[in-house]
Amino acid sequence: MAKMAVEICGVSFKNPIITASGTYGFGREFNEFFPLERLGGIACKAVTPEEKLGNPPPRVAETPSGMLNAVGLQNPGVKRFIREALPWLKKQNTVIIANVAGSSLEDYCQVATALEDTDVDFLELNISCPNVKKGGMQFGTSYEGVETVTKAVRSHTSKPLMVKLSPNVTDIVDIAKAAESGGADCLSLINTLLGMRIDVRTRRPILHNNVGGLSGPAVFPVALRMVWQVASHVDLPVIGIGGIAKWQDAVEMMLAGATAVQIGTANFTYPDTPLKVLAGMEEYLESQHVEDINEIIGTVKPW
Amino acid sequence: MAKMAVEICGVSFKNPIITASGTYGFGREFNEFFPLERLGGIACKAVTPEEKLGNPPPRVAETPSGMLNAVGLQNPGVKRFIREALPWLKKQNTVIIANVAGSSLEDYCQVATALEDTDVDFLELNISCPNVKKGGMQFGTSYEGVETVTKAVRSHTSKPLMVKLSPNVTDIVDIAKAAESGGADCLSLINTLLGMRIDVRTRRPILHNNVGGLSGPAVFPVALRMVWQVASHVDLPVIGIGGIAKWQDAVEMMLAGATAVQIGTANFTYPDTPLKVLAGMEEYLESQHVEDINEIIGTVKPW
Amino acid sequence: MQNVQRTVDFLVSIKAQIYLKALAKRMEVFMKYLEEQCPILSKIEIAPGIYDVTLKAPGIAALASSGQFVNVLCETFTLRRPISICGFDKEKGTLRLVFEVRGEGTKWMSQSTEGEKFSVVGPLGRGFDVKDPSQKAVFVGGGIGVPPLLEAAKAYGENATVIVGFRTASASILVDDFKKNGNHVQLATDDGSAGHHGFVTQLLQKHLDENPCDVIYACGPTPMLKAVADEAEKRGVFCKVSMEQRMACGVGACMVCVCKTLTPKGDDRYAQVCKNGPVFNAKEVVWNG
Amino acid sequence: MQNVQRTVDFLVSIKAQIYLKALAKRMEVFMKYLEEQCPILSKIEIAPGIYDVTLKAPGIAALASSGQFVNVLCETFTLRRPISICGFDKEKGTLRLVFEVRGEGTKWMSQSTEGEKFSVVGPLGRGFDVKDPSQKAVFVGGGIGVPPLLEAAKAYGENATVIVGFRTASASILVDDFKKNGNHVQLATDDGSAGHHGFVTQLLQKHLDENPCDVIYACGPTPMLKAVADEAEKRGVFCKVSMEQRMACGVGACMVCVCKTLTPKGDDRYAQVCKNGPVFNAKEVVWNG
Ligand SMILES: Cc1cc2nc3c(=O)[nH]c(=O)nc-3n(C[C@H](O)[C@H](O)[C@H](O)COP(=O)(O)OP(=O)(O)OC[C@H]3O[C@@H](n4cnc5c(N)ncnc54)[C@H](O)[C@@H]3O)c2cc1C
Ligand SMILES: Cc1cc2nc3c(=O)[nH]c(=O)nc-3n(C[C@H](O)[C@H](O)[C@H](O)COP(=O)(O)OP(=O)(O)OC[C@H]3O[C@@H](n4cnc5c(N)ncnc54)[C@H](O)[C@@H]3O)c2cc1C
Ligand SMILES: Cc1cc2nc3c(=O)[nH]c(=O)nc-3n(C[C@H](O)[C@H](O)[C@H](O)COP(=O)(O)O)c2cc1C
Ligand SMILES: Cc1cc2nc3c(=O)[nH]c(=O)nc-3n(C[C@H](O)[C@H](O)[C@H](O)COP(=O)(O)O)c2cc1C
Ligand code: FES
Ligand code: FES
Repeated sequence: MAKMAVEICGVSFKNPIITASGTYGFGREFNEFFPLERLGGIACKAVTPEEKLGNPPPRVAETPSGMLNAVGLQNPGVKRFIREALPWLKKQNTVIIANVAGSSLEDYCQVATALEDTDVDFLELNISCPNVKKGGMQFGTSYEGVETVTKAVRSHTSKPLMVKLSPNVTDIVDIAKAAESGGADCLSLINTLLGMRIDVRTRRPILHNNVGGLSGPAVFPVALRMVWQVASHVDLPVIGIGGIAKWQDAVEMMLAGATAVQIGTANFTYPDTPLKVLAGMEEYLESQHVEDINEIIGTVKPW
Repeated sequence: MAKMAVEICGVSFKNPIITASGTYGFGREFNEFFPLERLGGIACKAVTPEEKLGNPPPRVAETPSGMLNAVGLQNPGVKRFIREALPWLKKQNTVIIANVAGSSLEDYCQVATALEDTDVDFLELNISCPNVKKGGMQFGTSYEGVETVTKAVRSHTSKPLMVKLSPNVTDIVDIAKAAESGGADCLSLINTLLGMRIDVRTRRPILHNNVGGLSGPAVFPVALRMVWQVASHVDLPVIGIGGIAKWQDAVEMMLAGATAVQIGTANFTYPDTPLKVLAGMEEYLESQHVEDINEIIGTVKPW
Repeated sequence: MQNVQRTVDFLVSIKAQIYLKALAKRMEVFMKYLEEQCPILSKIEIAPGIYDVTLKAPGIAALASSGQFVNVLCETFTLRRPISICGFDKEKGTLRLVFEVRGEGTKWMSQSTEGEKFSVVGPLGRGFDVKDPSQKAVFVGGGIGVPPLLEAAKAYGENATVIVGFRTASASILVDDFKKNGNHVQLATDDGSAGHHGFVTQLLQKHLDENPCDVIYACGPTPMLKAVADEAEKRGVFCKVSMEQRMACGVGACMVCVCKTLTPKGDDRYAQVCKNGPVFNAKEVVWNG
Repeated sequence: MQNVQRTVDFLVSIKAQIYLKALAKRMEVFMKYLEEQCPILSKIEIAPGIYDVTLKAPGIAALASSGQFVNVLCETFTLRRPISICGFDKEKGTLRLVFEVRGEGTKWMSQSTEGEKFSVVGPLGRGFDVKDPSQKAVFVGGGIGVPPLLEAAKAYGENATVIVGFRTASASILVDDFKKNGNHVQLATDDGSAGHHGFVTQLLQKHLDENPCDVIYACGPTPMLKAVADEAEKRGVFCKVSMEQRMACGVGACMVCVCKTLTPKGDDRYAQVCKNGPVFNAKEVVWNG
């Protein structure tokens, strides 16, 4: 069987399948379906310096081949994350990626600092959450914003730093370069596309936040395009996210240049999606006589 | 039955259903399914000053609830459009929207000039086609670009001018304001989102152009969000496009502020989609005791 | 007690033991949530647009308790549909769901046929958690909020008064099932076509005026729940309500399904309906949240 | 002639007239393309993964000619699947499609059952346009490219030699159907498990060396088509080929389905496979385009 391990910034993942931030909590619930240790890694729900209540419900709406969410960063705060979630997570034998969020530069730095001496393996900078009023999007959608926040967090952490990019931008390569210039070790993309749904009967947006983040298979082609563009133009490792639901999707992402992938929404449809994707990739590699998954990364042949 | 007629820039449409540019040719083929005169209007395939060959095939790929296309503006040129397509179209008793494209400012102005003394009712400026190397996207994704090309075309036409916006931008409202400042009479949005698919067996992008434009139900939530944002912040009439396949979608667009809608990809799934959408809207209005469709435009109640 | 007895019976049954062992082995460790492919054993339209479905779901049935729900996959939809567990038979390994066609997903479910399979995730959430069925209980249900009450009311037998309300007589469901439980059933319809002409809350007030009651369980539209909760509060009766919210993961990981509740300290918080609920202590719920 | 006769017979049949009138009235004017909801009359797996389906499609069958195709909606997919018309019976109002499971859409089609309906758009494209079936014709088909040839070969009866190639014996289809047409059938398989061990082009060369031929019709993988076209060109025989391309509208409106051809003046152009084709004069096709 093909070797499935990949290494990113010195951290080794037993396979390239990571569950995406915000869709997998801190791992405990989905661990009821299959043990987390089967995963390459888990990207935890975003944490902020203090507990956050989040947006009023409804926070979710279904869309064709996708969904909108507007959680608004509800989380217990970084301290409780360290105290209550991390010790358990540590025992699960998978790479732990903490997702760092906030509404100001200081927030981000504070979370990074709090995580410095913990068992977290990786920081993922969430500068692209579209569901909070301050921070979030603003940082994520301009060269200056991305560079500034990356630089600031960089100076507060010695852990490998992944910057998660927003797709709601004109030029994703430009934004990726800003993260690189700010000192990112690696990039993950995409976060959600901003979308909306209206209830025609009540004439109200379905989401209380009016707009929310689009995820799921619907966004896959956009995510794949962005991963390909960024991987072709920036020298950092890339983690592909967005709409992955089948092994083919994960393979496409890796052919486009991703070293690993994150799976989010598809966990809601089938909780065993990560295992099915992994098994499918293994079969694919076998059928293609590839002995190490690293051999396929970035090998798409553009016309 | 509710009144379905809408008026945009002094042109009256018997109903708000228009077929979207590039999906309906110059109307002849789909006229074999039902007469064009049932439509509020038809947005014709983009025309350029001279005939264009377009991109090599494959030009289409399916995606979850959507498709990618990379036609590359294949068209017979504006002169043949006027000679061969317009006389027939004129007889079909529907509003004729010409879709103007090119790869330079001069191209756009040349097409507008050529159409000045024709039976075309409306010009739709296609500054957002992602499938041509020059022009297209560049014009469509910066404030300066949009303002410049709108202004230039404005000075070459006395016909109502609709500017069609690209969704591949950080701030759609900013782009809409650029079109307004350039002299647009009305806005249509969205054009396609840039996407990609890879054949995992051949490791080649499915599209010969590598990337292409995403359309269909998958993009609806993004389109709706953008229509709502633009309609709420810009004083021009807006035509909603993107992923409309059911009457509910069209109603959502109008609640969000669109005066009319365009239907593209859904014509491929069911050629009678425009009629079904229209019938569904009529029933909806009846059930809501609304006597004139104009009464629902922009009446979404945000939280 | 009846419930506990049944569970014990089941656990000692050899068949179940073999099943659970095989399951545990397949899943490598013992799991609380399962995803099962469940053949449809029967499907009946018990009122216009309301379907009563029995599924073969031995794993989920074995773990189920009253007031919990399952998450049903509707083909081609990204999100599963939460449906309450109306009944379960741990020995037969079956699960009973009663659902109303509301939109595209439930329509798809209604078009399935016997022999086809639903992918079901469950059992999910915190149910009614019946403590002492020798107490006097009142169950209040409105419309499609009635099915989740059936299994809990069974535990109480004739100690339970069940007050159910529907739009109209033809939309009424499960009345005979409650009677079979031994429950005292009172019926209300909005149009007076059967039972009391009016709201369940009127019947509830009347009942509470005249009878002792230790606990109230309610499920139905939010305004009804609020009215029941107010009534319980006023009279100092313990009350549990089953809440609804749009969901995604169904297990407590994604935070989309919240409802505003009070912490023990009295602070607002957004609790997850799928994990902290769907059944909440009525006093915890912030009704205008 | 046979074909023309049949069409004429049909057009005078009262039933057909009534049907077409009703149709025309419903569509307000006479339409060339139809969207019909077509019940599946029969479905047979004629080789592993290859299905032979007969549909009730009176409107489309009435208008169909050999070499045209239809566009089949596969539930939940945005794009229809183009499938060639393998046969039609204008009197019975039926349409025969033979398709191979290649991906998700054709898999969905293969899982449908008798009585269910396909939404079919057609008839589409320019077919083989048989002019004089008293001429000597050779039909060359490879794999799933064989079905579109059947109806055209019927017109030629024993004036047609049909050379068909498959991967292996068990994958061979429609051989008996061609024989029933009265055609002379030659079979080739890649693995030699039936007929000639090798390519159809080898059989074609041999046949042309020994027999007169006025026209060649071919459908199959592009390398095969190119080889047949080269052979025809070399010998100065008129040749028509049926091309494939990914499609969207299927009617000629969206310009996605192109194949490079030469204009009469010799310039390159991208012709629409769905409207200008799928059958092209082999000389027009730019094979390396
Ligand atoms: C804990 C719980 C238990 C439930 N038990 C039952 C039951 O036993 N019987 C029954 O008929 N219904 C029950 N419901 C409601 C049922 O989930 C919805 O009617 C169903 O999801 C509607 O799906 P749809 O595709 O038909 O509607 P659509 O409106 O097409 O659905 C669109 C999206 O909105 C969600 N949605 C729509 N309405 C609701 C709702 N009321 N609650 C939650 N999500 C909704 C859907 O799940 C889907 O994601 C329950 C809901 C919850 C939260
Ligand atoms: C004019 C014409 C006639 C055809 N006639 C037949 C026939 O009689 N029998 C038969 O078995 N097949 C025929 N095909 C091929 C058939 O259309 C494809 O096998 C089918 O579209 C594959 O769909 P899928 O969903 O199974 O595959 P997927 O790969 O899942 O499809 C993904 C997308 O690619 C398109 N696609 C994939 N392969 C092809 C292809 N070879 N040609 C065109 N589009 C493709 C699909 O239509 C769909 O849009 C014909 C194709 C054309 C263009
Ligand atoms: C309910 C939900 C909550 C999310 N929360 C976060 C978050 O807290 N931090 C973050 O970086 N991304 C968050 N995301 C984005 C996902 O991590 C992922 O980038 C996106 O959903 C696209 O991947 P998918 O299509 O596989 O879901 C969230 C997504 C969903 C659906
Ligand atoms: C095959 C195809 C060709 C298109 N060509 C054009 C074009 O020439 N000019 C243009 O402005 N938009 C073009 N579009 C974009 C559509 O007009 C429309 O904006 C987009 O497809 C979103 O709408 P839909 O989801 O309803 O298809 C094209 C779209 C498709 C699918
Ligand atoms: S639905 Fe995900 S937390 Fe409740
Ligand atoms: S498929 Fe649209 S032009 Fe051929």
